[in-house]
Amino acid sequence: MATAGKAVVAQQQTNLPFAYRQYSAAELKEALRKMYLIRRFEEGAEDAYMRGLIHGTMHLSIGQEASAVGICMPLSEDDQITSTHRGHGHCIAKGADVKRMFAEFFGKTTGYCKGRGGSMHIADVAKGNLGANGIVAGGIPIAVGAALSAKKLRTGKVVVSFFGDGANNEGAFHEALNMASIWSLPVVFVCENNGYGMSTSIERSTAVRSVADRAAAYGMPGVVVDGNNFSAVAEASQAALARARRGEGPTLIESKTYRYRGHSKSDRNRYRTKEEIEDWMTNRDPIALFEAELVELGIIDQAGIEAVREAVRKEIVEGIEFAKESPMPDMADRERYVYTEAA
Amino acid sequence: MATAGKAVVAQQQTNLPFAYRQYSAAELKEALRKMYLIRRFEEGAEDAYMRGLIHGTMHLSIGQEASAVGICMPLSEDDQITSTHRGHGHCIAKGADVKRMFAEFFGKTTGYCKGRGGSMHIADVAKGNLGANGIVAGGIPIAVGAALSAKKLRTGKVVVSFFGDGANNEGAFHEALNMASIWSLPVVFVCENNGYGMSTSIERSTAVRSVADRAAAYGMPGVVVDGNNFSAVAEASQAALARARRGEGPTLIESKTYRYRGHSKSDRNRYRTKEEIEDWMTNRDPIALFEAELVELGIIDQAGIEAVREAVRKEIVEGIEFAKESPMPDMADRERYVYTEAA
Amino acid sequence: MDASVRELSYAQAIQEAMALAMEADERVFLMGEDIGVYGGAFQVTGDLVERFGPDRVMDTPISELGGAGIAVGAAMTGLLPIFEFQFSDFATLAMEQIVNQAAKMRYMLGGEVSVPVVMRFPAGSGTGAAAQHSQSLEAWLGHVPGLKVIQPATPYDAKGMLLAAIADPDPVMIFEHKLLYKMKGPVPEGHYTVPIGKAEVRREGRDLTIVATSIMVHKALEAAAALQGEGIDVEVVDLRTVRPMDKATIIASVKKTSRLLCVYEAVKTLGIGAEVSAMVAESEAFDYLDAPIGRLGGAETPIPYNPELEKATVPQVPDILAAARDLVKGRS
Amino acid sequence: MDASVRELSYAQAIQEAMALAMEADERVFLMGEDIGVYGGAFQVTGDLVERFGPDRVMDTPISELGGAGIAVGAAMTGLLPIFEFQFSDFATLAMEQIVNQAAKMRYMLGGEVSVPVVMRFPAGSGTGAAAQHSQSLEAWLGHVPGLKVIQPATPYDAKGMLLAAIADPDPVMIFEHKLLYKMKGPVPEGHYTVPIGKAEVRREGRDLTIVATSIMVHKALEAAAALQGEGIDVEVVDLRTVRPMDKATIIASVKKTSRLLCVYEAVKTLGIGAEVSAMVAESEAFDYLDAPIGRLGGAETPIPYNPELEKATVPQVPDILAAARDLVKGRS
Ligand SMILES: Cc1ncc(C[n+]2csc(CCOP(=O)(O)OP(=O)(O)O)c2C)c(N)n1
Ligand SMILES: Cc1ncc(C[n+]2csc(CCOP(=O)(O)OP(=O)(O)O)c2C)c(N)n1
Ligand SMILES: [Mg+2]
Ligand SMILES: [Mg+2]
Repeated sequence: MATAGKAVVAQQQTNLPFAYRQYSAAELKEALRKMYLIRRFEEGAEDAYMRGLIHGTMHLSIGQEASAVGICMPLSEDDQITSTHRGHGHCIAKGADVKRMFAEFFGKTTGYCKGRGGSMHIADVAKGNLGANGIVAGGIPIAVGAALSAKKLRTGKVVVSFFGDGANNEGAFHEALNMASIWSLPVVFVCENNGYGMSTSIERSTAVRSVADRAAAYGMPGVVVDGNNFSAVAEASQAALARARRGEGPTLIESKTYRYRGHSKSDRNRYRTKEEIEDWMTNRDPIALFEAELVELGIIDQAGIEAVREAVRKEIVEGIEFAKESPMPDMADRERYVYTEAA
Repeated sequence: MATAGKAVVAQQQTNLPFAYRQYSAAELKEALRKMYLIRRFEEGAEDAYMRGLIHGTMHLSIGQEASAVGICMPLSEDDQITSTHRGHGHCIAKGADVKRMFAEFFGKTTGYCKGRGGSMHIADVAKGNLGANGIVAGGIPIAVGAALSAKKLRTGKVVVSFFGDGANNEGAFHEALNMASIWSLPVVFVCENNGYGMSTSIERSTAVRSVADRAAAYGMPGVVVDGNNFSAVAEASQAALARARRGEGPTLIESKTYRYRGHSKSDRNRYRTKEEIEDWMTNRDPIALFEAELVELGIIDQAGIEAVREAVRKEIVEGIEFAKESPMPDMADRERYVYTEAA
Repeated sequence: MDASVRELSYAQAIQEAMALAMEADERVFLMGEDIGVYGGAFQVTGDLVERFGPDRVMDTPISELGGAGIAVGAAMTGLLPIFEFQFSDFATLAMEQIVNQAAKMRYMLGGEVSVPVVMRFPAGSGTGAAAQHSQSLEAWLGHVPGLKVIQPATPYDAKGMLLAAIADPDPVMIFEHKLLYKMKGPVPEGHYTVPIGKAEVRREGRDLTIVATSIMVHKALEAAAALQGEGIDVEVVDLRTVRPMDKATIIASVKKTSRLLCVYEAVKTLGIGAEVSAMVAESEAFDYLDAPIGRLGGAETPIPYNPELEKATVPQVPDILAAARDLVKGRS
Repeated sequence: MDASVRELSYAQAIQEAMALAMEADERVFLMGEDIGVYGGAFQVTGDLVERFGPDRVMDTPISELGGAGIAVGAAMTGLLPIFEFQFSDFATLAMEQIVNQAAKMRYMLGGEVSVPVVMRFPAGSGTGAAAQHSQSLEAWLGHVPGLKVIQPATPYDAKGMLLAAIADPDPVMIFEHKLLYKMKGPVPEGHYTVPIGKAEVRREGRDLTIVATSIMVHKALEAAAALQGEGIDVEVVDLRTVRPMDKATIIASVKKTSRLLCVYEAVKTLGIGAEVSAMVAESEAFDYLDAPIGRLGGAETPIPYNPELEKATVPQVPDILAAARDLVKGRS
């Protein structure tokens, strides 16, 4: 997405939330489209999984779309991200093609990882997504390493490291944030706090109230943001990016959000109440909230929304079709990609 | 050492520093003796090393004696500690016999580890020292585990985990402090900040000014104390122990101190100035400071000091003699102690 | 159902062992990620938290290194922790505590402490969870003196070996193949132990010894049944313990059959089969060998996501058949 | 001194390789603990920080997992990091990043990235540093597809293989025995490479092949010289690369000599010798064997502090002599 669009909305109204001052109507509609695309993609993947077309496991980020899209909104295509086991949203937000994502989930050679990685390793290196990661907090040091490259090679890139609240108790989090800070690296740490690491609530796992409170231990700003509010997320991201680009070092953003689905496909949902889930779904849905704002501000109307939904529906259908029809890996290629082939 | 001695000094003067209100003259003299014992022990070990009687490497804590003795002062014999590669002082402060320490350094069967461990693994389990550790921060989770035992088995023990400033950037530090806090375990974390992790100053390694600043990230009190001031250290230790015994959980004490010698036997001392070392040795020596206070308060006189020094000298000579004359391990015992022998 | 032939799944057998030990001894407790109300990623702890409470079925934060270290410290000071890694792959984060601390503590301290910790490692491929959730790393720990390393292959052994592990004064590492969790088999009620360090001859035969580990024991037995029809009489030895290895049982079997095939899921190079083969090749059984020592291990690649590729990455029954025929037929 | 026969220590050879690579390519840089002004715990980086500055000779905090991960991330995005573990034992803290990330990243991402990181592991016993500072863990990494693992035994190879490692697009792990650092040997000036994956016959012989690794190559050569006097003609193969192993050279040697002894310092069980032995026992060379395959590895204990015990824990020249005589004399 563009770093700074023409702020058409802002020309009329200056008291508006950040996103409406910062982005053009087209950009905002594109953001809505991406949020829908993420949700429908995951619903499609879930459906395919239920029907046995996709195997393994998967972690859905339904309910967290504003966080992924908001954070990526101010990123340039050159900027990079590292993602997590719950990484479909990040991947789409960073510009991936759902065709190749579905193809990956179907284990096909046309997938982003040629069928070797699956959901937990979905990546789109060309668009700057260095990959989801099956290891909680595993991507955090890698993001810092990418930021070290950006600094040393003077590419101007900023790297965003996504991780969950559960990850903040891993040693890798601690070590990586400390080093990013002492070396003033251009990296933004984004903790998507959905309240639970699998079944363990943040209250039971973490000795501080807010993950952002830990930023002080690394001498960096810690920012808490409503992760279901697209504009708020984008604003925090923009500020952290700007700081990183000025060479002032990292920021820790805590994006408070919620996942609607179970942790993965094996979750009996015993650790939280139906009421809690209902409440988030009914009153704080990130897409509904964003859509309502867009309508209220006259940026989109019902027909426009329908058009977005329809376009997304079509993209999903085509994506699944593409995946189904793509070829399976050749068994003769079993040993490929382990080492770099001689040029 | 006794948890609370009869506070004879305090009977006269109530504005005195903690130690003089809290401990009897005999206890205070014993503390001085231990500080001397640590210093002379390490000088003796250094000398033996230079003369080829001890091999391997060693890490001397000369200059840090008030920290070890002050922290252990309010501990009961049942309380436990975990220690570090720079662990001679902790071992002596917790009550070890220098005979068996020297014997260990000489690789003899009479040593605390029967010659298997050496300086880096010196321990005295009977006195509650669960061992030095060759892995920076390696002992921290172990201390938390011991505290878990204390809590579950209701032994009333408190566990002190010693570590250096360098250790505070290890993931193990982060994970262990978080868990100790969420489970309110009876453990005291003591960071002996001597300004350097090997050659790397705390400023170059750590994104906060004070290690104690990180306590907030674990929801526990963080206390900075002058590690060369015996009374100040003992006071902080006492408060943290009391908190732990009340079931309120851990404390992080940062004891600011300095090591006079190089990091280990291979140090060229290129990362700090002669002036800095001189300054600490001349103006902030923990033994000199403590001794001066004791004299000023009339707790000890020159003859008394000489008597302490002489007793320590003798103990060291005897310790080295004991070590020299002790037997080497039997080669037939090579495979012992790997697994627990059937009873 | 008759109690003596009662069938339990492998996961249930493990759960029962833990429950029995916790009932019998207050010092036994469980630590791990999501082992409480979630019941464990593979439902091995199941409802134990309801029976024993959250103090004895302790959910940890996602902190493998610290968690393992806490278990080590607790074991050194009077408790008997059973620590679950959610996937054995995550033990890569805790190798320091396992290898530098748990394994060596007693030795470094000249015998002054023991470290009676049990660690459980759900391992192996076959679940479509790709490269970071499917490894078999038992060979690493098998290389480490001070540890005991076991790989029970049946529900019966899972329960009995876990009870032996809990009673053991030293650190015991249990590798549990995830695909075995649902496998059922007879499991007696009550307390019994299966000794650590003893292999088990699962099937007697004269023509070829197959030493297999974990899930491969079942594949080997399947292959052996098929080979019987071809006139090849296979002896299947279930290794059960990686460290200390039961050399005597393997050597005796090879002396009888004169042929050896090792089958294991882990990456072939430097996997368990390397040690079994080398142990035989340096032993008195060498003189009895009538054929090269065969090895079937995993491919020299990470575990792929695609299910077909995934299957092709670890030995399957047809691979065993082919390897066995090769060893037996190629020779007199 | 003639430049062509110039002698350098092993540590100097490594330092020279790093300096050459840093001069030739801006993307090459060093990361590690105390590698800057301290010069490294073993003085391998020495004064490089003065030549290249602290941005290219980066002291890290004591954070092995994070540091290794940063090196991996940097390697994925255009840099060529050389990461030093202060002692290989501390790599136990970083196995996650080495094994789950560096080794598998290219594969998991279907070939879309490479991870050209080099990691250096000072390893081995003999310095009196006891159990947590003396391990030899190369077998662990040799078990991991996606990594290349080397163990140069001479200053010449140290420089040439390190330069090959830096040029290699994939992660290369270098195990350097600490007792070799001061050993001197001829090292040409300027750039040259020694290929990864090729063993080297250090001494030709007819009666027995000794495959040795790292410091054991020198002990094996010493033993071979002594055995010559007894009429035993030993061929010494320096393995040099653990993964991928040079099977062809070993098999050819065993076919020639008909006897094999593997000598390595790591714990015997599941060490490199297990793989070398098993690889030969399953190969065509099996038919050429006139004796069991001998193995000499480290004792099944942690490394002790006491110097006499320490020596007794790893193979020494007399052990090699005895094992060699046994293999040769006991047979026709
Ligand atoms: C190192 C490691 N430990 C444990 C797991 C198993 N696991 C996968 S996701 C997860 C929960 C992660 O929680 P969080 O970081 O909050 O992310 P969320 O799933 O909520 O998005 C766990 C325990 C893992 N993949 N890696
Ligand atoms: C995990 C680990 N990394 C590195 C080392 C090497 N090392 C030993 S002591 C030390 C410095 C420790 O500094 P600090 O914690 O401040 O303790 P100090 O030596 O100052 O007492 C280092 C880097 C080690 N022993 N363990
Ligand atoms: Mg979460
Ligand atoms: Mg220090």
